[in-house]
Amino acid sequence: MDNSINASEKKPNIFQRFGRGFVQFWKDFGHGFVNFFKKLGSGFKNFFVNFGKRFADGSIGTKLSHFIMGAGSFYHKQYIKGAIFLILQVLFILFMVMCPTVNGTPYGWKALGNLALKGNPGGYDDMGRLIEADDSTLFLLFGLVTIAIIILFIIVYLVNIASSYKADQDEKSGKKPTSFKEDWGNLLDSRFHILMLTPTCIAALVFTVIPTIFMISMAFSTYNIVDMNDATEPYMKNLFHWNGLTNFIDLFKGKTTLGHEIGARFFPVLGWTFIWAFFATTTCYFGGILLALLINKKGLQFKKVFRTIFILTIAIPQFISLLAMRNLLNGNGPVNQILMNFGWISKPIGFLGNNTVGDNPYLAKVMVIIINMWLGVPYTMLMTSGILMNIPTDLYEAARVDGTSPIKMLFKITFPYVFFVTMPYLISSFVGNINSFNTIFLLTGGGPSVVGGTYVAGETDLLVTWLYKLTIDNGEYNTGAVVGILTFIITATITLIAYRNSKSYKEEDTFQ
Amino acid sequence: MKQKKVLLTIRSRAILSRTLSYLGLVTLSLIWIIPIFWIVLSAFRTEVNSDGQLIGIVVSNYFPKKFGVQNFINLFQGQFYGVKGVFPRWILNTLIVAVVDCLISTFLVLSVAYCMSKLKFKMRKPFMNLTMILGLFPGFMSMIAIYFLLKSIGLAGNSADNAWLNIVGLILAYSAGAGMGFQVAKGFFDVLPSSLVESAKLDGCSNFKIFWKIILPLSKPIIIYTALMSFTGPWMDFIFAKVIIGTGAPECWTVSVGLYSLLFGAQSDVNFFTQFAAGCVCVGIPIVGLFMFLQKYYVEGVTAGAVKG
Amino acid sequence: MHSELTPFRICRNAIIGLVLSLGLLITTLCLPFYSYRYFTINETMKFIDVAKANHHIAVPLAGAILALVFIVAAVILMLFVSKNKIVQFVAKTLTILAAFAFIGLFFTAAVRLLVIPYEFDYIASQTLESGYLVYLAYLLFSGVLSCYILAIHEK
Amino acid sequence: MKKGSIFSAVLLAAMLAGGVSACGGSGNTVTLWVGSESTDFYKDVATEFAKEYAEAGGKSYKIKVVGVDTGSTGGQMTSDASACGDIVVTAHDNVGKIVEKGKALAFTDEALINQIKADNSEEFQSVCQVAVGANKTKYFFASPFISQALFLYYNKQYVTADQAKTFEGLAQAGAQAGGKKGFTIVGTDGFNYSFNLLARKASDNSTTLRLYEDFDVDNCYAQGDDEVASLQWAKRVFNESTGGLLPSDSGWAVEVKNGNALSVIGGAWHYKAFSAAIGESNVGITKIPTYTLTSADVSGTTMSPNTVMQGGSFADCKVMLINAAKGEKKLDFEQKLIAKLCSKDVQVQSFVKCNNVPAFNGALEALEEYNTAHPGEINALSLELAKAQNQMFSYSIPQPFVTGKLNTRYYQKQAPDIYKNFIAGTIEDSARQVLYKMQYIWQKGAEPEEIPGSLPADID
Repeated sequence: MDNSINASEKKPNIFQRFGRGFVQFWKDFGHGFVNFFKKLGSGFKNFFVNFGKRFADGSIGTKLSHFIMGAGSFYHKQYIKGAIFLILQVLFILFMVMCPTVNGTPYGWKALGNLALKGNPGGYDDMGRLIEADDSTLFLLFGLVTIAIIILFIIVYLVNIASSYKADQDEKSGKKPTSFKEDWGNLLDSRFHILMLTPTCIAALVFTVIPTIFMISMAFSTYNIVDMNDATEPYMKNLFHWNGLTNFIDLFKGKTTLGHEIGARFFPVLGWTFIWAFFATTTCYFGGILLALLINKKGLQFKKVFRTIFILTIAIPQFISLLAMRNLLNGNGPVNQILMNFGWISKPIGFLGNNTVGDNPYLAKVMVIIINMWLGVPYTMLMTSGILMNIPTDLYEAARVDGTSPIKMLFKITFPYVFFVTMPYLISSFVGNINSFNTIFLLTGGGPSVVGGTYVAGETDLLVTWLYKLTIDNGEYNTGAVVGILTFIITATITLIAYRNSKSYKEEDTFQ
Repeated sequence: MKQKKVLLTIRSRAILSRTLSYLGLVTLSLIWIIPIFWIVLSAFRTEVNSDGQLIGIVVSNYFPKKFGVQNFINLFQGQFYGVKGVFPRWILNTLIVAVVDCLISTFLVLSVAYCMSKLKFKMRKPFMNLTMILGLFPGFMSMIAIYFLLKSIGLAGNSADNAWLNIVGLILAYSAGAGMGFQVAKGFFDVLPSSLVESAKLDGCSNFKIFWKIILPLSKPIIIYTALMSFTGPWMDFIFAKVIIGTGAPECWTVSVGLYSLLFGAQSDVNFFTQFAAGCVCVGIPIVGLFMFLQKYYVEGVTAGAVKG
Repeated sequence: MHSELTPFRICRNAIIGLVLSLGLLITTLCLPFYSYRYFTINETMKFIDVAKANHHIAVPLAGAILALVFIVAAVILMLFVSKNKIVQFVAKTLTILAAFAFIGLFFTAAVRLLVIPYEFDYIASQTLESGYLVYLAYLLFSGVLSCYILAIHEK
Repeated sequence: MKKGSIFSAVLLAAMLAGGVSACGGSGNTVTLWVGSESTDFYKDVATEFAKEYAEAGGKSYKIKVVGVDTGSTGGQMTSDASACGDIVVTAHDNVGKIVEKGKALAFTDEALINQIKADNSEEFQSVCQVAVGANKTKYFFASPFISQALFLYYNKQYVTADQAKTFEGLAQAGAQAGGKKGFTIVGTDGFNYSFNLLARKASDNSTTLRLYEDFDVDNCYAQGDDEVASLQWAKRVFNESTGGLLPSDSGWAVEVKNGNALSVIGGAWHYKAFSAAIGESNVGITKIPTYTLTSADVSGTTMSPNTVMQGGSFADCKVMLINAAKGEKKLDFEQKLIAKLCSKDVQVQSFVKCNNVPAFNGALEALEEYNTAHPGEINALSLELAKAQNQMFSYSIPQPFVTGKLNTRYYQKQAPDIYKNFIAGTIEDSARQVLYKMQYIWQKGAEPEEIPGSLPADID
């Protein structure tokens, strides 16, 4: 990576660059979107074309394997591979037809029907006996799992056809089709990445993709425990159903159908999330650099001792140090007591806004940023001290020769170099701070509460901690999902804009 | 004479700036240590109120008047959430989760990172972008969905008699997500010269042999860094464990969930504060020890990771 | 250039500083330290009486004296055995420990000053005697001094 | 790397095996979820009963008792019943919500049903029944066994018995103790404000408040002049230096321990925490004090100044119900066990051993009779607690939130938060506007779009 910094050339200031980046981004986004669909279209087109071609000129085995999986492999005497394909097909058919049921909710084709969320509410008969009720969450979940299994099956189905087609080509060109042992062998060599990535992909599918889709779909449903408990018919308590975009519309209308002003709190919380992410990132970043410069000052001894002390705070689990801080600044904790003894204050200050109702929100916000510095600075310090070590010393020699003062050297050489190298980190830490849950949740629990009820966001609530309050504390899953989706859209656009603009993205490929 | 004076002023100015830096560094170190020191002090605080009962709440004097280990004894034998002597169970649970998760996650992270960094295949860029995008979603909703998923296969929300199933569920939930966090390890593998891979390929080793015999022995720092991160993960994590096993039987909680629920749970009691501090010390010391012991690798991992971001 | 700066010349300021902080320490011990209406009706107390009354006060002061011994030993080592690497290292470690001790104690002493009335669980009127102020001055001065001693060593 | 992984695999196997054996358990265990202060007592009674049940030819069951916070079991049962115990103790207002979710089983055992009818008052019987099925037949789903109401704990070091009779006395004690707050409350939710909301005229024990009378969602009225004056009193007192203290992050126990508040309005379940805070010897218990409305409090109302108001409360009972998510195999044993645990003599023993005040009719007389028969077994304080609670019953109503809808609209639709913010002074609405909003939320489940000019206004 070349790092010759020609400090003389007049650099456009940060806002112009960001503005140009923003416009550039949407232009790229537009034509990226267009050619994405163009590619998709052509992809489908030639998919079906060669599907037909394979069917046409494939051997009988390949033709058969379109219907009975593994037939192609049996045809080419790859018995084990054929058996595996066949077993998979049989299992898939059994799964779809027999609809195995768990906790009274079926998988298989019934699960696809249940996706319409029209279950029976259950209740009691006249003899006081319980009628089993359906559970919409399981309907939604099992429906998604069934869809995922169908997609996996289609992939295996295509692999089965491709492998028998390849076996045809091998036979045509005189080579013996690969035996099972060879297949297994080249899994370790040419197709090594498949072996290595499959466990992660399956784990990602089951534990990340399906749950994320589950969350997104909740935003279009009436899944809200407070309202379900408030339902007029007594037994509609377990069921929720689709209601399209009403949740989104209500949020922006400033009042949801339930009549409390969740919408009115969205933009203030969004604003504070940005202010928090900006200050948290910058204070930790520059604090870390200054601390690193201080520790790595030439001629200073015991560098390792000081560095270990600061690593101590990273080593302590966050919830311990944060709860310690919360109790230190507690209404009856040492700090307040000392101030009161000294007579500076008459009643305890709600430093973190959770002492009594009506605490000062600005103090809580400032304190949260300061305590976050206490947590974040050591990490950045560690990172920058690593980078400071490998700044080429000839730059400093050249500067010293023409007599630049140490401070000028700092701004002309050290800072630009460190910025350039840590740009990707800056972006990821900005996004990380938008989603930083622990600091706010453990310190202020959302800070001084705002007029309008417990599950409306408090003063220091971020989108993420508000999401926690909405979903886990109060069961408002649909409104929470809406907030979750909007948080995603915002963070995604920022990350993509910043990532594409940063030099490291452009050089990412060259570095390979 | 003037020349000597100039020399002296430069030297004395250097000494002055160094004195100030030392003063600044010592003060900053103390500021960073005071809250941690306060927790350790509270852990050993055994002041007694007029009735002879141990004061457990947040006391206002920074220095305790009486020291002792009574809090640790109460913590280990105490009955919390209806279960006697539950704290050692919490530590055992977290240890099991940490060890198993460390093994699985390290393998997953290293395998994915190696593929992303050294192997060429067409799905590489889309996979990288997909992981980045999935990482942007706030985690809660998927945590709730994971809880429902695990519950439907009986690995979450179990009552006390098969509480260990909840632990297996938590291990699955932790290690499943690990594979997506390959960026730091990829940063490290990128630095390894790809000429190594080419030369090994020339004399006929399979990719697997290259990975196992050549790359892994060379990447001891990143293995230790990843193992350290995934081992300390379950000790440090709080919110993920609270959602997945927080509703199950107290016997199957991890230490972080247990300690949090001492102060803020349904049966929390303000008198538990000093026992909470004792618990923090029990959790904190092994992890800090581990960090200090593996500090060299941790620093290397952080710097390598940051460069690639 | 280095030859002119003999170890003695380097440590000259340090030695003057040591003498000063020793003086401060002795004045702290002799001057009246606290004044408590509670203990002795309307009389001030020497440090020794306070230490007997509440042994918690003795601990920080013992630390302060020990730290002073550390930096004195460090300076002596630097003066007379300035060639030997290991001895230099020992001297430097003693100095940094002293620095931490002094500044740490300064923080807590300042805090303790405010909490003391509460410490004895009653609301006494605490009038501050000169002894305590000198104690704080001694701690701060010695802290800066130990940083200075560290600084005069170039790596 | 190889040697390390084998070793850790062996280590893991050993630990998992250890984990498994530690909490293995057979199928037919019955898990009891009871209040954490009375786990040992109920474990002994239940195990002994299980032995009798087995000897009498029934299946042998193992009993497991888990200590829980019975205030939060209602929420757990509605959100995740399969993670709860077989028999669960909860407050009576959660019964409707749990039954509507299909998580409780109806009682079919005649002996149990007759015992509930014979032992309990009309109100307690009505809150334990829910009408189910097409033609709304009523079934018992819960059996009451502990009665609860709010009363006053005070710190005898600073407050005399007379001062504890009135809020003005508490304020006087606060002043004497150097500007300390007279009283504090445990929480800022709808339950802990009931002492002010449900207050009645001391002279004729009358109130204009109607809260879901005969469980009808529209039969509410909160805008009477006595309520307005009472609310204005509360706002004044909570902002006086020796008046009421709003709960803080460190919790009421720390405030009481540090002497910042000299008394607390709480229930029997706070007994242990209060005596731990100030020492058992200093604990005083009495009914909730009265307060006198000043001319400032009654301004804007037809109430005459110096009217004396008696602090009110909810008169609730803790009930046992059977968790439907655990299936119906153990139904017979579970019903007989509940009949045993809720029988009169077990309720009395539960009071003697764990301070749980019994719920059956004429409980106080039975306790006094037991006290004279076995002097010294019941400690004086517990008896005072039972007396104070019994007195409060004459000024209280049982929580009327017996269906999911009423329960949600009273607690979870922000009425309590408007009340809290009014008292803390963070909103500018007047007392009448606050009461209009609360009544609107009770009936409609949402805040009113706008507030009519002239109040009180009825809500269609």
